[in-house]
Order: sequence, then C-alpha cells, then structure tokens
Amino acid sequence: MPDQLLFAIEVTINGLMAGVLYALVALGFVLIFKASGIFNYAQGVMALFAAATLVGIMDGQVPFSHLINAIFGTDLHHFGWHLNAVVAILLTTGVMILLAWLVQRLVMRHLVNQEPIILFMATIGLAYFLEGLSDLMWGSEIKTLDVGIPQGINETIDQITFEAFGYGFFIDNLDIIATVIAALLVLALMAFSQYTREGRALRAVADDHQAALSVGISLNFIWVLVWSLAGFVALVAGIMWGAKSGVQFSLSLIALKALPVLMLGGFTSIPGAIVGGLIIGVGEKLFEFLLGPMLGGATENWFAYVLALLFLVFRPQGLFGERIIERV
Amino acid sequence: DLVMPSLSYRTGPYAANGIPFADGYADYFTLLNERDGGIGGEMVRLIECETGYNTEKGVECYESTKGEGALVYQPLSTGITYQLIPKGTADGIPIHSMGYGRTSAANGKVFEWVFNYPATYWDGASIAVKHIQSLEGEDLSGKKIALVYHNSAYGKEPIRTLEELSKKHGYELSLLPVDHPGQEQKSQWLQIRREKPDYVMMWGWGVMNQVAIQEAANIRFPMDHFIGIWWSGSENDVIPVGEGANGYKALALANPGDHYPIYEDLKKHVYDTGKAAGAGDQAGTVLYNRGMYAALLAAEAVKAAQEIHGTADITPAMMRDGMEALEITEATMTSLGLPDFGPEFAVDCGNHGGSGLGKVQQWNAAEGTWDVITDWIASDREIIDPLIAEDSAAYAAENNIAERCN
Amino acid sequence: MIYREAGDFHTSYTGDGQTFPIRFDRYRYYAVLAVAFLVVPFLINDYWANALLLPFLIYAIAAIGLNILTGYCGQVSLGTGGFMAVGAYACYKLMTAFPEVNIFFHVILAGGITAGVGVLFGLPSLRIKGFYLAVATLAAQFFLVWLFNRVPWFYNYSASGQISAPERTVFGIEVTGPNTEAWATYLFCLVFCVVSAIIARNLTRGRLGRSWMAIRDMDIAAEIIGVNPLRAKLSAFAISSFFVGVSGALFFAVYLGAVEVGEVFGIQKSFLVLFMVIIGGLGSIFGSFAGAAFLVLLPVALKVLGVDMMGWPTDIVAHFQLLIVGGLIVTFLILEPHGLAQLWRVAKEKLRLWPFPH
Amino acid sequence: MLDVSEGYTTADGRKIGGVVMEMKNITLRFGGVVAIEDISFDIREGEIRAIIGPNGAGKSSMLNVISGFYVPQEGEVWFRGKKRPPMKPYEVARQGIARTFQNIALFEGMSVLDNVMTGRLTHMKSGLLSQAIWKGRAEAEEVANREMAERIIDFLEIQSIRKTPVARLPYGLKKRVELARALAAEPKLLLLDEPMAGMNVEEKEDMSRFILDVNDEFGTTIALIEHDMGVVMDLSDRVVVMDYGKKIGDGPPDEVRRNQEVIDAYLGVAHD
Amino acid sequence: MLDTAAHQETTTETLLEVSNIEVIYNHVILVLKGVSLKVPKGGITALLGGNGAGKTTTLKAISNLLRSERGEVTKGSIRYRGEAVHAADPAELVRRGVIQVMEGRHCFEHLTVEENLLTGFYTRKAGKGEMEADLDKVYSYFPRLKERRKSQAGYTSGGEQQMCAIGRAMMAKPETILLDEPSMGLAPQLVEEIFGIVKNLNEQEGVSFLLAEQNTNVALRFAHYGYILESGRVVMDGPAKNLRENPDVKEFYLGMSDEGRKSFRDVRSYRRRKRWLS
Ligand SMILES: Nc1ncnc2c1ncn2[C@@H]1O[C@H](COP(=O)(O)OP(=O)(O)OP(=O)(O)O)[C@@H](O)[C@H]1O
Ligand SMILES: Nc1ncnc2c1ncn2[C@@H]1O[C@H](COP(=O)(O)OP(=O)(O)OP(=O)(O)O)[C@@H](O)[C@H]1O
Ligand SMILES: [Mg+2]
Ligand SMILES: [Mg+2]
Repeated sequence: MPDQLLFAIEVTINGLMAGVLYALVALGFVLIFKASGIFNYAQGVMALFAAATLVGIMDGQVPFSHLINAIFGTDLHHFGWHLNAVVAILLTTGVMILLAWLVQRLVMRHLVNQEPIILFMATIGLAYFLEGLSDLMWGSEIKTLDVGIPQGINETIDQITFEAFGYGFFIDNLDIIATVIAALLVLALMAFSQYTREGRALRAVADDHQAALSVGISLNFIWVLVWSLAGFVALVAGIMWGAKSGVQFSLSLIALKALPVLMLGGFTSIPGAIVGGLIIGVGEKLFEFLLGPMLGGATENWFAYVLALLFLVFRPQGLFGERIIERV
Repeated sequence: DLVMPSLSYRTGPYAANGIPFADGYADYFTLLNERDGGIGGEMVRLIECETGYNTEKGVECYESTKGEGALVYQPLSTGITYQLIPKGTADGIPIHSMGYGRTSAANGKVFEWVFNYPATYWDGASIAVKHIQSLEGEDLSGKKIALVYHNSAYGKEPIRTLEELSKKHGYELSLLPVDHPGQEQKSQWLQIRREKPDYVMMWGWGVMNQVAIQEAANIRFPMDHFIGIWWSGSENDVIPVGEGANGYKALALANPGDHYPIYEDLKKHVYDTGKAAGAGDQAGTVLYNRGMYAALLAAEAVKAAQEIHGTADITPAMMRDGMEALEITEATMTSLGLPDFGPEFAVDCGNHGGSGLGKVQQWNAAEGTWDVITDWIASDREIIDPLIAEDSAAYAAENNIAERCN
Repeated sequence: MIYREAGDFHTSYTGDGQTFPIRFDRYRYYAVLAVAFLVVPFLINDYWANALLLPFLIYAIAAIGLNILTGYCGQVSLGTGGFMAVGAYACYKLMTAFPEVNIFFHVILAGGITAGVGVLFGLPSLRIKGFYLAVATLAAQFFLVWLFNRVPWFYNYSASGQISAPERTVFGIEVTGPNTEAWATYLFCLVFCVVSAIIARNLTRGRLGRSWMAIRDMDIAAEIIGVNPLRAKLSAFAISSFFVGVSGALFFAVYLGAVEVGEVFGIQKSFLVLFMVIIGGLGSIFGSFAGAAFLVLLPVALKVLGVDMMGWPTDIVAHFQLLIVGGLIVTFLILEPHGLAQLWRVAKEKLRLWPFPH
Repeated sequence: MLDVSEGYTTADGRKIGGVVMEMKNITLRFGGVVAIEDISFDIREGEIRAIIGPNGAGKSSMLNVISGFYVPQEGEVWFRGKKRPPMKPYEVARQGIARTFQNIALFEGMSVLDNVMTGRLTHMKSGLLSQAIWKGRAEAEEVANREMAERIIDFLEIQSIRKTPVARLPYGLKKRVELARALAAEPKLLLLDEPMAGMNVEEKEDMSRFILDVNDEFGTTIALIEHDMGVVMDLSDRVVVMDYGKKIGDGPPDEVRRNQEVIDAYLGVAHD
Repeated sequence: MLDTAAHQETTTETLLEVSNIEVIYNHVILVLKGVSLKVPKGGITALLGGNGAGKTTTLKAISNLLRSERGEVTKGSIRYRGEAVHAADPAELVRRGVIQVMEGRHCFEHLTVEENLLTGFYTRKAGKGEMEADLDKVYSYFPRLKERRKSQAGYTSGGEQQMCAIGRAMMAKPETILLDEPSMGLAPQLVEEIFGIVKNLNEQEGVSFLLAEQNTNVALRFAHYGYILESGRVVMDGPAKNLRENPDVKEFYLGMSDEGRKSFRDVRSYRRRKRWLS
C-alpha cells in the first residue's frame, strides 16, 4: 500500500529529525569524553541549568529569590526587565564559561590522573550539585522558553509533498532549525578538533593525563576550554529541548536519550554523534511504527539501547570510536 | 492539636505540579488557624515532608510523621498510595487519595481506611466518554478514540473502563503508551496523525502533558477533541505550548480561578500577613485550588469527627469516622466561601469514592484561563460499580479481608 | 584508642588468610554483630526499621552484589535496578504460585533466577568494555522494566500493574504484608545481609575473587596467565545478580510491600546503588556497607537537621540536600578517590604510625 | 655449527633434551605491517633460549604468538610433539606456559601475595559452594597453594613486600613480582620479555641468578628476550636473532656474536 | 673516552637546584628523605641508584607531576634559574624550558606516532615551517619512527615507544630535559645512539640534562657529574670520572670487581649490596 509506504517515509524523516535532537545532547558528552576520557554524567543537568539560566536572565528573575525571601522575609522576584534573546544567550554562555572554570578549579584539577570511574563519579556529584543549584537559583516550576524558534508543521513542505504525492509530509519547524544548528555545530567542532593544536591536545589529554602534563599541555586550560564548549553545547540542547517541552527538571533526563547515540557513534567521535543520532532516531521510530503495536508500544526507550548493544557486539568501539587498544 | 502531614514534592521531576498543590493545602489550614483559631478550637499543625515523588522517601515521611498523631495522609502519588494502603490500614490512619491512587479503594467495604472521593479515575474515563457522547449526539459507534497514557500503573488505570465502555458504546479504542518521562512523542503523534482518531484522551503527568499538547498542536489535531484527565489539565501543561494549546480540554474535580470569596479571606489572613506557604503566585491555579480543596475536605471531615465523638482533639480513628460521615453540600461550600466550586457528595460506609462527578474545562490561551464548559457530569455507574466490586473482591481475597458494612 | 597490630603474628596460612587477621578488628566485628542481633531488635521501632535500617540492609546487599561485579571484576553496570526488579518479580511470582513454601526459599530462588538473567545480559561483556559496557547494561535496565510493565503475567493480571506482597511468615512470625513487626522484618533482612557479606567475603578472597580482580586490573594479562575471561566475567555477573536479586526481592516483599516497577526499579535505582559502591569503595565489602549507610542516612540526617531542627522550608532543605550530597561526593573523591573504605584504611595506617607522622 | 637434532650438552655440562616447542614458518601481519615473516625455530627441553633483535623486530610479537594472544596468518606451532590447534591464551597457559610482559602487566589493585596467587589459578579447582562457605576443598586448596606461593616468594626474596599493593612498588621489584607470578604457575615453559630492563648491574645479577636457578632447580625451559648482550651471552644456550620480522641468526651465543649480519643489524659493535 | 671533566669546569651557572626535599606519597609513605642536587647549565647530570631509590620520584618532584600521583613535596625547595618552581603548573615549567621524559614511555596510545611528536610542539609559538623542520630532525635521529609515523603509538613496539617519547620531548625545544631511564628496553645499538643524541643536543644546542639511569655504565660515560641515590638519600656525588673510578661504584653499579667483569653465570651466591646506610 503506497499510503503505508509514504507514511513509513514520513516516520523515517521524523526519526532523522528526532535523531538530530538526540545528537545535540550527545555532542556535549563526546566533547568532554574526547578531551579527558571523562564520562560526564552531568551533561543533562548542565542542559537544564543552562536553559533555566537563560530563561532567568531573559525574564529578569532574581536568582536565589526563594532562599533570600525565606531568610530575610523579603518579597523579591523580578528585576523587572526583559532581555533580548541574543543578549541573554551571550550572558548565559558567559555563565557556562564561569561554571566551566569553577568545575576545573574546584573539581577536575584535584582529580588529575585518576581512574575513569572516579572521574565519572565526580561528575555525578557535580550533577547533584548543579541540580540543587539550579532549583535553588531559579526555582523548580516549569518555565517557558521562547527565543523565537517557530514550532509546528512546516507548511511549505506539507504543500509541496501534498502536490507531489498526494500526502503532505509532516515536518516540524523546530526540527528543521535544530538540524541546521546541529550541522553547524558539528562542522565547527570537527574543524576545531581536526585542525587546531588544541584539538590534538584534547585527544592527548584523554589518553594520558600525566604524559600530557609532561609535554606542557595545561590540563587546566584544556578543561576550562572543553567544559565551556560542552556548556555551550548544553545550552544549545537546552534551548531546543526547552522550546519543545518547557524548562524543568525533566530536561536533565534527555541525557538518557543521548547515551545509546553515544554508544553507537563512538564516545570519541563528533560525526559519530550525528550519525548515531540519526540511526537511533530512525531505528526507534520505525521499530515503534512497525512492531510497536504488536509489542504493546512504548518500545522506544529500550529499543535504542538494545540496537546500540547489538551493534557494539560487532564493533565494540561504536561506529567511529577510536579502536580500543589491546596489547601486552 | 490536629496534625496534618503534607507529603509534598517541591523537587524532582514533578515539582512544578507539586508546589501549587502543597501551597494550596498549607494555605487553607493556615487560613483556618489564623481566621478561626483552628478547627473546633483546636489548632491545625501542618507537617510538611518532602517526597520528591519518590516512593521510598514517601515511606520515610510516613514513618517519621505518623508518630506525631497524623490524622490523614494525602500520599499524592500512585506509588506512595499503594505503599500506604496496607500501612495505614495496619496503623489505623486514614489515607485520602483524592482523584488518584487505587480506584477500587472506593469500596469502603473492603478498604476501611482508604478514601478517594470525590471521584476516581474510572469515573474520569467515563465522564470523558460522556462528554464526547454529548458532542457527538450520544452515538459513538464507529468512532475512534485514542488513549495516550503514561506507561505506568497510573496511566493504565482507565484502560479497563474504557474497554468496557467501548463494548457498550461501540467506539474503537487504540492505546498509545508513553514511557517516562515522555519528552519524545513523535511516533505516538505521527500514529495519531495517520489514524486520525476522532478523539484523543490523555492520562499524562509532568512533562509528558506539555509535550503531548505541543505535538497535538504541531500536527494540527483539533484541540477541542483532545481531553485530558484532571492531572493533565493544569496551567503548567498548557502555558509552555502557548497559542497552540488553545481549546485543549481537561477534566476538573473542582473549579479553577481565584474569584471566590475565600480568596478575600486568604489575602487578608494569609498572603498579606506573609504566612503564605509558597511564593504566592499560585493562587487560583488548578492545582492550588485542588490542594486547597483537599485541605477543605479534610477540615470538614475533622468537623464531622469532632461532632460524632464530641471532642475537639480527635485521633486518626475518629478522623476516619468523620471521613466516612462526610457530606458536602452546596450550602456547606457556600458557607466556606467556595460557592459553585466542587460537587455535592456524601461518603458512607460502603462508598468511599464520592459521587463521581466531574466537569470539563477548556483552555483559553488568549485569556490564559481555564473555562469550565460543562456542568457536573455523572459517571456511568453501571459499568464502574461491577469493576470496583471485582477488583476490591480480589484484593479482599488476597489479604483475607472480610467485608464490612453488611 | 591507639591502633595496634604488632604482636599479631600468624603461625599458619589459615590464620593469615582470615577476614580479620588482627585480633582487635575481630573483636569489634563480633561486637557489631552482637549488637545488631541481640540489642537492636529490642530497641527498634517502625521508624527506625522502615526509614533507615531496612533500606540500609537491603541496599547493602545490592551494593555488595554490584561491588562484586564492578569493584572486583571491573565491569561497570547500570542495570542494577532492572536486576532488582527481576528479583522482586520472581519473588512475587513464587510467593503467589507456591504460598506453602517458606518465603525464605522464595527470596533465595529469586536470587537464583536473577543470576540467570544476569548471565544473559552479561554475555555482551565479553566484547564490550568500559563505559560502553556501562551504557550497554542500560539496555537490560530499560528492557526489563518495560517487560514487567508490559506483560500482565508478571503482575498476575492485576488492574493497576502493581504487585503487592501477600502475608508470609517465618517460624509463624509475619515478615511480609501489612501487619509485620519492625523487629521481625529487621532480623529477616539482617540475616540475609550478614550471610551475603560473609559469602561475598569468602568468594572474593579465594580462587574466584582473584580471577575477578585479575580481569578487572588487566584483562588481557589475566587471560594470558590462565584466567578464562568468559567464566570469570559470567560468574561475576551471576553472583552479583544473585545478591542484587535477593535485595530486590527483600526490597519488594519486606520493605515496600507493594511495587510499581518503573518507579521503584527505574534507572535512578541503578545509579543510586552504583553511587553507594563507588563512594563506599570499589572492591571492598566494608565499603558497600559504608556507601549504603552514607546514601541512606545522609539525606535523612540532612532532612532532620534542616526541617525538624532548623525549621527551614522543606523545598529549600531538599535543594540544599542535593547541593550537599553532590558537594560531599566530590569532596570525598578528592580526599580519597578510593572511597570511604580506603579513607578508613589510611586512617588505620596513620594510627599505626602514631605518634610519628610517617 | 652445533648439531642439536638429538639434544646436546651445554658448555657447563647440562643435558638439553628434545624439542619442547617448535615454531614452523610463522608469519604474522598487522594490516600492512609484517611483524614476523616466515620464521622457524625450536626450543628444547631444559634450555635457555634467547631471542634478540632491534626494537620492533617482532620479538614480543613472537612471544605473543606462543602464548596464543596473536594468531599468526601462516605457520604452525608445535608443542611437545603435537601440532597446537587454535587456542585461547588461557588454554595455552593451562598447558604449562607462563610468561612475563615487557610493559609490566601486574594486577595493580592487588597485593604482591595476591598477584602471585593468581599465578596459581590454573592449579585451583574448588567449586562455588565450597568457596562460598570457605570450608572443605576451598580452604585446603587455598592453604596448599599459599604454601607454594610462599616458596616462590622466599625464593625471589620478596617476603618483606608480601602484603604491599603492587602499585606502590618501584619498577625493578615489579619485574620480580611478575616473575614470581609466572613461576607460581609451575610452568614447563617460561617466557620472559625483557626481564632485566630498567635494572642496574647488581639487580641484573640477582635476576640472572634467579633465572639460572629456576632453570636448574625446577628444570624449567626458558625463552628470554633481552637487550643486555652481557646477560644474553652469559645465560643463554642458544640465541635466535630477529631483524624486522626475519630471522637472521640462530645458534649458540658465541657463534651469533660473530655473525656479521647480526653485528650490522643489532649489536653495532662486536661485544666482548 | 670523553674528556668531560674539562667541559664541566667551564660552566658554573646552576640552572636547577634541588635542596633538601622530602616527598611523601599518600600522606603516609615517606620516599625522599632530604635530597639535594644541582644541575649546571649545559651539563649532563646523572642520577643513579637502585630500584626504588627514588630517582623517578625526584624527577617528578622537579617537574611537578607528583601531585597527580597523590604525592607531595613536604620540605625543601626546588629552584629553576633561581626562582622557586615547586608550585608551578607542569605546563608552566615546560614553557620555561624544563621537560620530562617519563619512565615507562607514556605515549598517547590513540594518537599516531607523528601526532605524538606534534604534541611536543604544543607549547611553542613557532610556525608550521619550523614544525616540519623539527619533525624532520627527529625523524633523522630515529628513522624507525618515520617508518611507523602513521601507526597508533599503542601498537608500536616497546622500543619504538621509547623513541617516540624522547622525540616528543625534543619537539618542545627545551632548555633542560629530565630523562628517566632512556635506555630501558632499547637495543644496544640504539642505546649508544640515544646517548649520542643526548651528547649532541648538549654540545651543539646547549641543552642541559638530568638523567636518571640504571645503566650506570653508559650513564657515567656520558655524564659530567653524578649523584648516587639510596633509599631516598644522596649517598655519594662527584664528577663522573671520579665516580667511575670509585671502587664501590665499580663493584655495585658497574659490575666490575678487581678481576674485571664477571660473567652473570658465575655470580654464584647473591651478593648483597653493601649499604652505605642501613
Ligand atoms: N597489535 C599490533 N598492531 C599493529 N602493529 C603491531 C601490533 N603488535 C606489534 N606491532 C608491530 O609489530 C612490530 C614488532 O613489534 P614487537 O612488539 O614484537 O617488537 P619487539 O621486537 O618486541 O621490539 P622491542 O624490543 O622494541 O620491544 C612493531 O613494528 C610493532 O609496531
Ligand atoms: N604512587 C606511589 N605511591 C606510593 N609509593 C610510591 C609511589 N610511587 C613510588 N613509590 C615508592 O617510592 C619509592 C621510590 O620510587 P621511585 O619510583 O622513585 O624509584 P626509582 O629510583 O625510580 O626506581 P626504579 O629504578 O625502579 O624506577 C619506592 O619505594 C616506591 O615504592
Ligand atoms: Mg618487545
Ligand atoms: Mg624510576
């Protein structure tokens, strides 16, 4: 039935788009992993924190107002301004860089040369901390994030495809924009890691902290750099996902959507994040579409992981990940 | 004093919904204390305990507060409710799961200590179907209804009722589960776009609601054919979607808005004196009102208990008697400053579920208000009562409970 | 108290291989056991049991299980929640299918079933390593939870999809169901916990334990000196899952009594147990206890401190709690990356040198 | 050239027996890199066999082939008169081949004693249940193997660091612990990859002594890679010389040392 | 063979001065118990000593890599060109011209050999042209590296990794190189070559070296001055020539007794080292 086929195509396209959104989150993980071998559990919370900060700055919310009011009995809420989105994004980027610096200063530099699992654990501590901080600073109610990204069906595509196939494809404007942004980000980051000496230094740090120190790579600088970049990527992811579902705690759970993408693409590969995202996006949507009804639905969560798992059995480092060196 | 625990969740994934409810619950008791000097001369002591919507923390809260003489628990999560049903029963402390929890607990013959008035999920499902019936000229045969639900015990509650009702009315039901947390619902909504159901119902919670409403708006699903349960119908769910949410419908246990006389008292005795529980920006929202309503029902039960037992300082067991003797009339509601707010109902030994009445409210995006568009709709007892009897009988058999009230 | 181990010489290898080679440690261990078995049951009330001790004991079992896999065998797993769910559902099915059999055996059998499932999901570990494996185990987590949510057979077709524990007794004393006494549930869990710890200790000090640690420290070298990686890894998965399954069964049957799989055994649980293991100390049985105690008690302590004693609003306390727990995790890791157990060891080493600084 | 077909007697009068291990036409490639090209040689019962060659010649790769970690593209491995089927490294170890590694591969998270005990794993068989309750077989086995491990610890004089975590040891001691771990397996054939790298003369003397004693007292056959020519010349009975994958010499040390090709490729100057 | 003593006299400026440092690992393990040494500008200074004497620890203390191993310098001072450096970032030290070649190679496994070498260039501001030139120079010293330039360092042989590590340090064009056991695992021919390179860099480009070595024989042949470390203390020091002549050094570090070099086979009983301290 061609109708069925057209619909399958529509599902595929939408899967691709959803995949891009996953990839946006996965990128943040890749950056930090590539640069320090750290699996940054806090990436999701960073997205939440960035988005909440952006909304707070845009709306002129007083940070820690709840706490201040509780202690001093004041009634502070707003500064009473509304900032332009671009300015607010710049300011938030600044906050994320500051955060990166603090993370380096207070956490990472004390944990040089530790095993990966210890560093992983530290990022978990960080995630807790940021979660509490975000709530305390900006409150835990749902915030609407509106930086002017259009949402909803793209009329043009709908019309064109309707005329061509007699079936108008549904493609979300938000997804189109996310795709463009993600493409730009990936290109920029790839260029950065391929063509700059910092890019090479990042990989060196991931391999061996001590040796990197010994050749004069400043871990502190590299860490501030990548955490800032990851913070920026988190902000972008936070904006896209926040526009979709509001800014609230659940935003931090998008990390779970990024993990299978990461496995599939390889923890160290920037293009891998995109390709992995696309595969996962299409895979889970098509699976849900084809077999979901038979299995009772809601297969998406586990399907992505099982797909990635099966894939890893054949290629343990993911699609583009660096080969795991096994030697004695 | 009268100890009222409040198992609130101001943090975690559902904080946005937990905050207004907890504020409403607290503010109402504060009002009673400030304005009336408590209930029957006895002051209310509210103990708030943060659960983060987490079952284990809920248990911890229960254990740490029950020793204080807690009168009634509002578990505020299906998971915690299921924990507390046996515990409360064993400890002799009543549980009030208002419009959530275990539906068959409406059968007071089996669930002595559990109450879920004024309406249950199964009532909700039936009310939604009745509303659709009224829109479709009573005839639903050949119509398609899709249920988008949170893939958990809570979300699955209405399925059985809707299946029974579909047998009765001849509509076609399709089920679309959404896994927690529900941020990505593309496939569900593409499915809806393709199958073009006439109506979509939703049993959602948290971020899932907004995303669903957003996706519905994205695919241009007619919003007035999209009906959520009362936990999918707060301001939090629609405001982030903006214009697109206009026309979305949800069931209501009580009316929204802050145009009731009681708000004048609240302002005078609570907000302006700086005794408000939260930031004070939640007044009149759906969930704030619901929290307040829950507190009101508890307070009325206290009064009933005080009357029955002739003492102001009641025990949890007396509270239970009060709850079982609760009767809410329009006159009481008016006298409490909330005319035309909630349904009339009476609780008795066999019926802990109330009258099962609900309304339908519709979101007006331009005004930013929920407009109530129907009168009280009664649920289909014919279908629901046997279901309740069956489920509670199973529970009774499993736990060797002899029916009471006979 | 000055710590002395001088004078403790061993004349046999058995003596030297003891769990507590130092007499002082041994006495302390017996004292703790005596208090746990003979004193606590008389003092315990519902609050202590349900809010603190039961979760502590049960999490300690789970942490011991995960520690075997992650701490001893080096395979990071994020599927603990899913495996606990297997234990819980297995126990539920057994309890309802064979009501005449003692719950004690149900719990053990539930552990056994979980071990089987663990082996199944452990198979990929032969190819997949490190964080890839960690993420891959999430497949188990999500799939299992989905399965228990999806297939009504598992929850005996109950309307809500929840499972609730029927009443069961041991020696005529109720240990599950609503009418249990605090001391009975406590003792029931304590027995499992202590036995688990002893078994885990025995397993890790012998042949199996060494082959796990060899795989953990350098899997290729281990294989070349004669460790069969397949058997080592799968046995670690099996035994770890066994303990995790037991803890899941207890968590459901004794502690909570009713469970909804997605909420109770969700991914958060997996992370929580992993935190316990890492904070307590990888590769240390004592660390499993320390980690469980830390993460069960600290939030409660902070809550008591903030809400009950300082009278702060609950939400601010809850936020601070996150801040403090997060901050403490980082601080501990900086102070001692190898967990509370190592902190304890270093403290002992210092004591031994006392009063000289080195 | 020395005829070794029937076994031979060494300069210091030890009897060397028949062939224990024979490599036949081994070729090993990694992508484009040919690490070993068509190499054949044998190792005889009781002998100390050295493998030398410049860096990257393929010596370690050869040991890896013997231990089953690398599977050669071509060629056969014969062990004790039988052609060895494709085997996993741990199966090779069970056949009685133990080794040390060029880049120390100790189990850093364990103490010295535990490391040595892992060497005994191939000799331990107790079941799960007995281990869980630590009674019966498990305990007896532990004690028996512990005795063996202690003998080796005594032998290598590392008693004082028995309980030290190996991560804290200096390089040279780690090498010794590695040897202890390999010896603990009571191997028939012991493969040593640069056992004396990073040691000073005195330590090398100690190590040489250990190697000779192992060979002497336990009758262990030893294959040894080493860059210190003094050690190689003094210890080994026969030497294989490799150069970028090819074999360029094979024979008693004196003979190899005078081989011009070996001098050019490896030694640089003729060593005394 | 080399008349290094004369060379020694001409340079007097002290580049690096370590005075009386004490190092503790993990807060409890005392490893260095007051080590002092000086590295003169343009000299090759050897640090000798048995296993666990503390050579590596001393070098790491100087290059500030101890912190990453949970060790710390608790006493004494380290000065480079007269400035205290014990709080400096390791990267800062590299920028000032002190680079360490670590024991055990520590190549970046996942990077190719060439990328490994390029990381050495990280601190330098110079342009691409110079980078290529330096790369060529390293390749000319180590032709084997050129052959393997495109393979991941993790898959190269032990000796190749050692060359890679030394080449990497050379790429930083340092003023002082701390070399930890450069000869370890290298073929004899290459050992000579490496020390030839050291000598070359020292004489031609004026690079100063602090060299921790077990191979006392070679080390003392090329060094100008030597320190002998035992259990965390300097037990002897002096110009290399004098050390070479010292009977104790001869016996215990060079393996020569009165009768000349003994065969390793003939060492019948384990000779226990005569301790200067015990
Ligand atoms: N797994 C592998 N993948 C790719 N190349 C490899 C691998 N193992 C070894 N090689 C290459 O094979 C060649 C031989 O390596 P091998 O380690 O056997 O040398 P070696 O003789 O032991 O040298 P050294 O004395 O320096 O240790 C080297 O060029 C090395 O790069
Ligand atoms: N990270 C560490 N933690 C604890 N102790 C350590 C650590 N690193 C080294 N040591 C101890 O410090 C002492 C000196 O070690 P160091 O590595 O400096 O010796 P070395 O002279 O370089 O020996 P080698 O020639 O074997 O390399 C040793 O006794 C070792 O056990
Ligand atoms: Mg080698
Ligand atoms: Mg050293």
